[in-house]
Amino acid sequence: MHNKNDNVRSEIIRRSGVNPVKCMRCGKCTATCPAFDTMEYHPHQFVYMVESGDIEPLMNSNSLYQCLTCFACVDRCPRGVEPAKLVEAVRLEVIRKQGANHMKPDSIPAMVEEDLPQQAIVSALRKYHK
Amino acid sequence: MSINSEYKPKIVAFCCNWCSYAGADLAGSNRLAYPENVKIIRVPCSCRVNPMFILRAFQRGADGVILCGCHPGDCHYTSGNYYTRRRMALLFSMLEYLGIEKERTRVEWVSAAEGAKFAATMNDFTQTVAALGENKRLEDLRCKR
Amino acid sequence: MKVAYFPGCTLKTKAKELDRYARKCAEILDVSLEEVEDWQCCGGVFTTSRDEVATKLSSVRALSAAKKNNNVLVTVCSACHNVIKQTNYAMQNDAEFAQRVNNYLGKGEEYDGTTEILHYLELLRDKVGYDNVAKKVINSLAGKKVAAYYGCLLLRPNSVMHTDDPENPTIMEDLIRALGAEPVIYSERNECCGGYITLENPEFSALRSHKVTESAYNSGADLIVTACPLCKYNLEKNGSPIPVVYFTELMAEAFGVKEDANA
Amino acid sequence: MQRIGVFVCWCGSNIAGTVDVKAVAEALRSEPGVVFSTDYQYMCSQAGQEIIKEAIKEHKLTGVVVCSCSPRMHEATFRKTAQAAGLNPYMVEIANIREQCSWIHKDMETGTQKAIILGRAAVAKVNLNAPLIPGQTPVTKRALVIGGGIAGIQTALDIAEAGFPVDIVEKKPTIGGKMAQIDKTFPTLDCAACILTPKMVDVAQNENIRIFSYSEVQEVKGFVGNFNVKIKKKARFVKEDVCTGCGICTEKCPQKKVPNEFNLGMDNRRAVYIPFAQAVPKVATIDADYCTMLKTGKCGLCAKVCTAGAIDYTQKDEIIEEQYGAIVAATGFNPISLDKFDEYAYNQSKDVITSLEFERLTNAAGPTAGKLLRPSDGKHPHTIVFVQCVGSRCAACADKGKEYCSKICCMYTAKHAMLTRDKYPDTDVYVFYIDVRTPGKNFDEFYRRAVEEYGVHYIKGMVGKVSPQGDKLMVQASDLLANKQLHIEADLVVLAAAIEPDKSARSIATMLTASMDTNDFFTEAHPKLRPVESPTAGVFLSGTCQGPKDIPETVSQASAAAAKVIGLLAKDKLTSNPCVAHADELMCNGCSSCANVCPYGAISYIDKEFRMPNRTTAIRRVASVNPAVCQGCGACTVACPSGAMDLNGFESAQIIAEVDAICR
Repeated sequence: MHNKNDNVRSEIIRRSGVNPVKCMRCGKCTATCPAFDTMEYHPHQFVYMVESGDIEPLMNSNSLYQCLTCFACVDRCPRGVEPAKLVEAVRLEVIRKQGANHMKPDSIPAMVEEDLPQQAIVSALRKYHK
Repeated sequence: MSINSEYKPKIVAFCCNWCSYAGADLAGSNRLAYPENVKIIRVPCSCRVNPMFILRAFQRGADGVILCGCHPGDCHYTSGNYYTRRRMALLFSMLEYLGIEKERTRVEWVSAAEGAKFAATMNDFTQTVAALGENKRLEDLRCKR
Repeated sequence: MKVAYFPGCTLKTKAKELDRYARKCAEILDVSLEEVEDWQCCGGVFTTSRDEVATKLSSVRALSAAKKNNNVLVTVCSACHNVIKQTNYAMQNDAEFAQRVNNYLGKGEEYDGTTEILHYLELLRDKVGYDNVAKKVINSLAGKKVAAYYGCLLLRPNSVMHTDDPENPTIMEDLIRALGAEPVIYSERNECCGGYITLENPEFSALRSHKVTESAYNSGADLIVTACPLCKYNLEKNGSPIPVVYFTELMAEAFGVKEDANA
Repeated sequence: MQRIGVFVCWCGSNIAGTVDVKAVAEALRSEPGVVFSTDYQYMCSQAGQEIIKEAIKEHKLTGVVVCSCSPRMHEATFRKTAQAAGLNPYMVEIANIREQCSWIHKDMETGTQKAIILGRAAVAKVNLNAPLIPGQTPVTKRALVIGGGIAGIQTALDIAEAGFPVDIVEKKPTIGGKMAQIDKTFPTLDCAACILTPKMVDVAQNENIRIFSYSEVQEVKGFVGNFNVKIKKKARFVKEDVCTGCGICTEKCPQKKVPNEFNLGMDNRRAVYIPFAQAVPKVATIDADYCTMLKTGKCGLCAKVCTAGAIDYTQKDEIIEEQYGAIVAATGFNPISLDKFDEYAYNQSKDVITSLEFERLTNAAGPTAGKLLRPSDGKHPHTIVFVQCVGSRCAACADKGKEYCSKICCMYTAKHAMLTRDKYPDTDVYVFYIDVRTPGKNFDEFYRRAVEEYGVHYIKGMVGKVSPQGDKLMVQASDLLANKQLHIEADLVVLAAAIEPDKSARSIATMLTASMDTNDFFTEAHPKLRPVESPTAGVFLSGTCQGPKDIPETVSQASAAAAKVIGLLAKDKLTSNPCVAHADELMCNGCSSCANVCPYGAISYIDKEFRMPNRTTAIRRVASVNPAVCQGCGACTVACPSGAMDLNGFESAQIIAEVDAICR
């Protein structure tokens, strides 16, 4: 599979440490994902699309920001594929581009309620912002 | 023998009876050519090969020695090739210490079904050894006729 | 017993009870929690990417600082624990990453990955012992049905965390039992509450939290205990039918050091 | 000095096409020891062999070199030829000038030169050959079968049928194994008990078969043809030869709360029990862990009600020692523990069961008398979810599951799903699969019938989590073809747990010096060509102890193992390969290096008296190779630090002579 995404693909694989070829397409990640309903592309699709180099649609999808990093897919995958790490690696590919941050610090005050723990803000920024 | 374009290194190949020797037979029946300077010695198992045999070959003017056995886990005698792997790791590092280029020695796993691999391995090994030239360091000139 | 202690930022503001009672109970159990000097925020979540180095430095510094205190670092917030433990694992298992981190730290400050990182619950289970916890109980919580809520961060990824069986954990239930109360097992106890997604998709996190509180409530629990401020926030905000408290609060109550007034 | 004859074969034009055979014969004539050299069109033909025979006689040859095809082809032929002419067959060496020379080289000059060198090496070797005589050992004409499941039963029956005595050692109180627990068999759906129990009766009635039930193999010594085995017969506190199997004791025993392992703990049995009605031997056994009499000395009710007087509370474990010529391992399998897969809530809900438990729930002799009822509340389940590959094909979790495919689950799950729909058409049945693997006669047709005729919902996807909620089980799963996450409210969840070798297999393998793979399955002598033999001579493999198998495969392999055993026992003497290791006792210092690397345990140590200077003697420990056990790999020859070990037929001096000849 040689296409223009080959560089992005190998960068994502390197950064995540995930080998998508290990996937046996059982779908347990998708069966286990608590964020399934809010996602356009589901964990097994992430794995398959990275494997086949079809990464552009993933980069343009809001699914990148729906992953809860709960690691349920990582723990339950029978092949040790770790889909959550792939989601993160693709997301970094997007937000590392200049101005592509998913969440801007300025927009946060509007979202924050009085008793929201700092933890939520810090985590969200860590995940969505470079 | 001098190094010229016709230079043909002497290569001794030890092959285990069950996998690699059969692999060499398969290479033969499929007419897969490899250089004539490779001469095969049949042993029951790669673990029969005493490091002494390899030293002897170098002493007598061999330019390269290759040892072929069954793939790890497939040994006819269960574990012989594991012994081989460990023994040869030690021997080869000693040879390197003595100044014998490590490319002159090799262990390869060739199954009875891998005729093509056998031929390819021998071609590659011969080329590699040929590029190094004659083995002078270990050759015992008193043995020369 | 002296151990280094990493409270984390949320515990200094919104989750003061988690911190305060952790310290009080530790005192009762003869554990001296030595707060790491100049600790910095752990970052809230661990970035799984191997090339993210700067964001993990604060965790490495905290781990390094534990050397003064028996090489044991104790955390009580699930999120801090997860981040620091995963960072420690990366330092132990990813030589390239460790090298890059140590390049930042400068000479003489290199960290070798040898600190033992324990969650407060692990400290109780493995170092103090639940028998000794039970001995300090003054107000037995007998009759109380308590649902332990683990969420994700305390248990997963199990290959790194090794806290407990991630699908059928008992570490909090055993504590609840030691305090005299009755643990309630329910299926959502190790599922996500929605976490930080509450910031941008509150409806979704409400959905997740509902599932958790409903599952606990339907299993007959009077109370939910957790170790994570964000879990507590999500569950409470989304209308838990039963109270949600930190496990340290429950301990404090059993040890007779809980203050009545709302802190 | 040897008198060597060289015979160069043309192999028609196969060799003669690129090798100047006459030049080879001529060149080799001047090699040391060679007294005769010739060539012929087809050495392996009748006429060619005659040439060799005549030359041996005429020239009083002591050694023969045939330059021909691979020794793997005709070494045996030429050895026989030599033997017919009165020469020791091991005085023949082959120079492979076809596969290694004429077939791979195109140039006559090159081919001829190489053929001469190969011939030279063979001549150099023969110069050092010594006559070898194969050893002979007697064969004890009795076989031992370890394990009394369908594999062990079939092997024992076949061996007994051929007229040889067989002993079966079974650790449980009855033979029958897993098949006795199964309800129906795929793909024919005949009842397992109906086809198994007659075989069990055959075993009991066969005069050539002895059953040691409730017994374990404790020690194995010896080698092929001559194994000496100690069997521990555990005390069952019932005299086997007196008990009539009437079962009164099992009804009267007051200890009623013992989990019934035959029904996988889904109901209880008494402390004295007969596992099931068709048990063989049909003899009661007292479970010492639960019997009040054995624990406290108070009760004794079973002895009172036993009219035969079979109860004996003082019975002790008994050790039986017996000789065997061959041993068959038939130790079978078990489903893996599901403790580490609690996302499926196996430990949290009684209504999450394994497939083997499902078999018992649908078996007429099971805890529900064959009615499919939920273990929790005894209600009929209306929605059943089957999950395949639970712990199989699990690469990420060596501590949890197994990396291999368990092979039988796809078919038994199809069977369960089909039978459920057949008997209870009001039940919705879902099967979650990764792949449906049905290679086998009538297997795929069977699976398709489950889908097309019985309306089983097969869903490509996996279950992520099972959540018990009230009396329901919430199943969260994926449907990959629809790209959906499913939430099914189920009444019963059935897990197709991976299968693993029985835990006893490892210790048995150690006793037998038979090798195992990383999954604790026994390894075959050759995965393709010797699938029922272990690499250890005289040890054979039957059934799932070698790898996952269904019943027909198990039975075929069991019969194949029996055929191998019969072939062995039919011999009066065993002729062993004479190319075995031997130790030079004068050089051996008894260091054990050789014994440590020997994969067969062929080397032992003896104390030997040596003459020393000044008419004194000394006793030294020296290595001794059992030629019946040694397989001739040569690992010991290299391990020996003093060079005392050598290998017949491949002596160090011979190999060095070959090296020298090649490098000359």
